[in-house]
Amino acid sequence: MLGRGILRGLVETWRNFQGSYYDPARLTTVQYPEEKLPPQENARTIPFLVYDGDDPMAGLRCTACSICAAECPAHCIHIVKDTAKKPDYLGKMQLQPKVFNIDMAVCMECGICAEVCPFDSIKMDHVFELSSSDPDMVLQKTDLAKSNDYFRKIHPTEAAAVDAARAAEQRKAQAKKEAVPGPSAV
Amino acid sequence: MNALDQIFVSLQRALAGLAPVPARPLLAMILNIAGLMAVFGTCFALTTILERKILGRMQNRFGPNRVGPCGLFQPLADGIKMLIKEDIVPFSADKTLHFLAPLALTVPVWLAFAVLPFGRNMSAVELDAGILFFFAIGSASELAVFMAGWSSQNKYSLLGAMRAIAQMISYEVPLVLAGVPVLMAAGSLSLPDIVQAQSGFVLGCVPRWNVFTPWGLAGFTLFLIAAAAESNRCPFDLPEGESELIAGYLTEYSGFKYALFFLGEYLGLFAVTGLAVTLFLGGWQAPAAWLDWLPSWGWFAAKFSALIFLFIWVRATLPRLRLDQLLMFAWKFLVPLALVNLFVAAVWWKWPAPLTARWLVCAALLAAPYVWLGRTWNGPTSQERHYHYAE
Amino acid sequence: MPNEIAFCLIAAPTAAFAVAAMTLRRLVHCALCAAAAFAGLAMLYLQLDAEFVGFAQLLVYVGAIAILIVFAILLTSGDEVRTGSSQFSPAWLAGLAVAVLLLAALALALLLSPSLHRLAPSAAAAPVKQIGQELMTRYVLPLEMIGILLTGALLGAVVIAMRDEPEVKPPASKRADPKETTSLP
Amino acid sequence: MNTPLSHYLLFSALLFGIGFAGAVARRSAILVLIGIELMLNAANLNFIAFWRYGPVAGALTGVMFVLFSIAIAAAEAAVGLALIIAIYRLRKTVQVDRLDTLKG
Repeated sequence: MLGRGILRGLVETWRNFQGSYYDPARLTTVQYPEEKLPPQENARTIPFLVYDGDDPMAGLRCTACSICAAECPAHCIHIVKDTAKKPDYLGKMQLQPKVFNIDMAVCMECGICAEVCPFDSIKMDHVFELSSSDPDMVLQKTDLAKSNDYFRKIHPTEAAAVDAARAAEQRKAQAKKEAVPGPSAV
Repeated sequence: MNALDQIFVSLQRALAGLAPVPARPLLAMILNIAGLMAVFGTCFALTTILERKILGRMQNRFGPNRVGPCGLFQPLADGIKMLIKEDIVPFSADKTLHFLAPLALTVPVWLAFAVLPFGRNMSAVELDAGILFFFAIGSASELAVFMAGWSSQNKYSLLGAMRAIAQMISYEVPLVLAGVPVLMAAGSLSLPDIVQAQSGFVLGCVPRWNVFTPWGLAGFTLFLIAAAAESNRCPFDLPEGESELIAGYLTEYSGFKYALFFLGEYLGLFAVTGLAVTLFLGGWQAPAAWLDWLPSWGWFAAKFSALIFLFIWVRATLPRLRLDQLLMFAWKFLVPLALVNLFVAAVWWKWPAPLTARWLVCAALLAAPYVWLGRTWNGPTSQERHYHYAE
Repeated sequence: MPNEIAFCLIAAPTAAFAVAAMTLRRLVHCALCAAAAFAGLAMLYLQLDAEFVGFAQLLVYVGAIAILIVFAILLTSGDEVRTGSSQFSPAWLAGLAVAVLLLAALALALLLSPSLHRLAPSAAAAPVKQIGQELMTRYVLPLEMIGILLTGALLGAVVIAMRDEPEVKPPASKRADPKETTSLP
Repeated sequence: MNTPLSHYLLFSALLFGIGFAGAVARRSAILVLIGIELMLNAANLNFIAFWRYGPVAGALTGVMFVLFSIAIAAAEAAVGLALIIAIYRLRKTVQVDRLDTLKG
């Protein structure tokens, strides 16, 4: 009969109305600035640079290989290589970036940089409250550097995998070094 | 009881008595007008916030709760915002008509409140042809809508205005026809008389309100549906269907003129709701004899608020209709049913049978066309669609 | 005296609106001015204690006829102002002269007639109840005729304004035989 | 009511003249129709004025006449505008002086 669907709809909205006062399932709004949903592990916002140890600049994993800058579809990453080298976690001497800038006004948070990075150096962050009155939204190397602990905290699964892989490589390199004591070690 | 019941009447008399004798009628009128504007202005502000809160609750969210305690100062903030917004008039607009349209919409709507009886002895003007006045005043808003749509020189505005006018004209017919049985029953066009005709009780407990008769119930339902369409309420708010027409005839309005349209729309809803209360729900009468100690205006306010809540509830529930569905619904469903209802009302009053027999026969006389029309009227969508390539 | 002031206050704008309705260039403006003039007349009826007629005038003229006129203007694109062509008919001067003559004759007759300067009886009212009773007793035949006339006019207007192109019929066979539709590619 | 009857009748005559002039002098058929409506209204005003100033207050003839006249005006407007729309469809114009097919 005509009107039955309307009545059923009215009943449903009525249930919503009175349920919203006691049933949390019928009042699903999160009042943002005061309440925040816990971020999903796989969420990604802007990129950041991972460093090991305590000193952000010394422990930076980035080797200034510029793969990310080349792959970035928006061309928002600007890297200048430093002439000085420093040993990486395997003891190999690697380049390091003198300048590592990301223009956040251009970055579209696609995460391609994080995927192509062979050194697990660039990862995607969880922060999203980025609004600022500064019209120039270029983030410097110092702004981008965040510790491995932070990485572990926001992406526990991925960080564990990365740490395990790096530890395995380190062990392998260690074993190689011990097995073949080269002249360089002397 | 009597003092509380007549508190506004005696207050008005006392205040008007302060003036010198020749100025008294004028002052009394001004007091009436000021009272009406104050009450329904506040009512408008309250309804906007409550509507948004109730809609929110019905859609699993909070609604506005930021400004003031529980967001109660939201209408104030909205008003300030509307007032200080820039008033933009399109370059090619017809400036005079563009300016006059919001006024032409809002002023007649205020006039409509003059004849409504809000309580015992509480109507600003007691007109012999009160309900005719109400509908005559209401018909002025159509021209205002046309002025708004045409003067904006914008195709969305014009289309929205044409839709609004087609809708208002179509739904005015069932609106008036649904009210006619009440006039037949009361034998008067004067609204206080209609309320008086609904006093007393049947079988000792059921109030003699029109809504408690078969034709009254049907008329009430038809009246509410037509009233929702008349005041552009959801699900009949397609003159300003933002998904297709931006904002209909309001597209080129901003700032305070837009607020005036908004006010006019809500006041129209209030007026027609007040009329529904008067015609079908016994006006200011208490639902039971032992509840008579509550003031009459309190009962009116309670019934009025309940109907407003119903409108909000329906708005939260139903999606917007399509234009052809809307007009079909008016002409092919509401108008025939309203005519049948007229006949049923005549049967109810002229058939000297016992109450139960009359009830059953009248209800059957109404239910049969309802079911039949509901079966045959599947709307214009009854033609099944065939997809040749995308099966 | 206040009565006369009220009459002037209503009559002057009504006449002005009527003149505007007949002279303005854009048809929509004319229609709106005509609506205002009709509303002014309704006020005059109210001032003459004919409540019911006044509201009926408002309901029918402002609510229905003005809207009809506006619709007709928009449907016929009669509102397009053509440059270079006058809004007035070629013999407008003659028409105006005839109108003025007519007005002069009427006014002369009215002003010269002594019996028309009388004042109104103090009380007169057309109560709705009495109007209703008269409509149902003495004027029942005209009422029926009006009903028939209105129905006839309604049907006639629809028939006249209806498009007479044949309706495009939906392919009936496809609806009747669902197999045929499914056999289509 | 201390306005003399002649005021109303004069005003009505003025309105009639305006409507007549418009109906005769304008080219648009719609305006001709508006002019006719104005003339009709002028006549209605006469009826109401005569009823109000008439000797028999109880006789509602004037009021009744106006009510019927309003109803007929509604019918007239509907049919007239339908005719105008039909003519527009046929001739693509509503200017009365252009509808001259029968002119030799």
